[in-house]
Amino acid sequence: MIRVRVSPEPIDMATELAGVEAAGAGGVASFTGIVRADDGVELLELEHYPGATEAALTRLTEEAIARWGLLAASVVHRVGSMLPGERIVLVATAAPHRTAALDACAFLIDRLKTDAPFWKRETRAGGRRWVDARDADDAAARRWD
Amino acid sequence: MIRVRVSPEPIDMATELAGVEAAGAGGVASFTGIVRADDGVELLELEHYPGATEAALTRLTEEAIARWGLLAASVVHRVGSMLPGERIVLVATAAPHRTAALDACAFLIDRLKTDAPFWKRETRAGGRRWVDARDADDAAARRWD
Amino acid sequence: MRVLYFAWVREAVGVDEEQVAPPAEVVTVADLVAWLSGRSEGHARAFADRSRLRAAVDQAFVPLDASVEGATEVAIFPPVTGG
Amino acid sequence: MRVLYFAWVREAVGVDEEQVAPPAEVVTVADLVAWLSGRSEGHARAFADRSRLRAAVDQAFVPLDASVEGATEVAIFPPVTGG
Repeated sequence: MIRVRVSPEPIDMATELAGVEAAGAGGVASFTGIVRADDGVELLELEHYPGATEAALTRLTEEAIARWGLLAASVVHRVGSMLPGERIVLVATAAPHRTAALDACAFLIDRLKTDAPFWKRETRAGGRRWVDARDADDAAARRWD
Repeated sequence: MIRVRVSPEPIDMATELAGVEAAGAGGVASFTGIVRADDGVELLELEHYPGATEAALTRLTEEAIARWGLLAASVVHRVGSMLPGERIVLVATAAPHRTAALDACAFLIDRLKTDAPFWKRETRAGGRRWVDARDADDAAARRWD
Repeated sequence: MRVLYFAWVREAVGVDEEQVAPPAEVVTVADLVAWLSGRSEGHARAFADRSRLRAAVDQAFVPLDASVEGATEVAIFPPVTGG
Repeated sequence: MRVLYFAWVREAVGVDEEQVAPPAEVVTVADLVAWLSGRSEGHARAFADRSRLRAAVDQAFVPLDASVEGATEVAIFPPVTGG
């Protein structure tokens, strides 16, 4: 089971995880990225490259499935406007063993950050600005090469 | 926020994750152990050591919070009888950064398997038997020493 | 002293807990196990292979050579298999 | 050739996409960016610092020295920041 979705709709954890759990594996790992409530961001906007983004996420997910023998993987990324506390992204993986599920989950969120065309803009009291890419994200993605 | 629960009640993902997400962190990781549907187990029974089990899980969770600077952590373990596809255990962690959340989640599930007094019994067509401890689980737990 | 048994140890012994008053020469968990083995065939069967036993004294995991002196609760059980 | 812009590149250029017909001497993405810079002040501002630009040719990420020959869709944008 592979599921990739890019949508302005809120992410429903129960629904998304149920799809991955249904694969019958022993372990399901997930990572959820959330708009932080503690650093002054009032609004987060996510722009993407329609078509190319979905294709990049599908390639990444297929790579994770092959590399860790996953029974299911789901990548759901929200676009548009989000408030603090709202979910931006959910990655979920199912595997016979916990290490495979957790490692594949880490791989997907690390590589999604460098390989999929999304751009974040934050609104704070000081105004609205595009978020800069972080060197730490490049380094995190490279550890899977 | 710290939550430790050992109970015969089914684990509700949406409720448990909402508690951890409410901490306001940027990332939430989770691991769910599920009775496998593909290896012939018809029934799984979990026995525990009341009091000592909860104390062991609380100590582990506090260690994870201190070591990774978590904003929240939840460990929920079911006991009693479970069918294939049902959740046995849920570990969820919230941290400002994804690597901390994912590493703490891996730590908690690895160490729970060696440090908390639970015992599994499986029923298959061939009968009912206590599950043997696995050397691989000891090795996985030791990587966090 | 309260002694608790879990999993197949509990099944072999036949009870999940019992109150015992071991003699003064019972110093360690291993001594206690040896002494308990004399109580019944079930105890003897449960404790036949020490390498398969683990223990907790007052709810803390300990090796079998740990002391039970002054303990109020000792638990004897197989290696744990949760998660 | 269809050219797409995203994030602050899109804002600086002032449109999210445009149809262009670059001359034959435009071979690489970098050539295309240099040629597009002449179209307006907005283009020039968006493309002033090449080190801040990334590109995709027919929806695949490529370095700026990659060829655009035969491409139907070229996208120019800042480093990505999803997740």
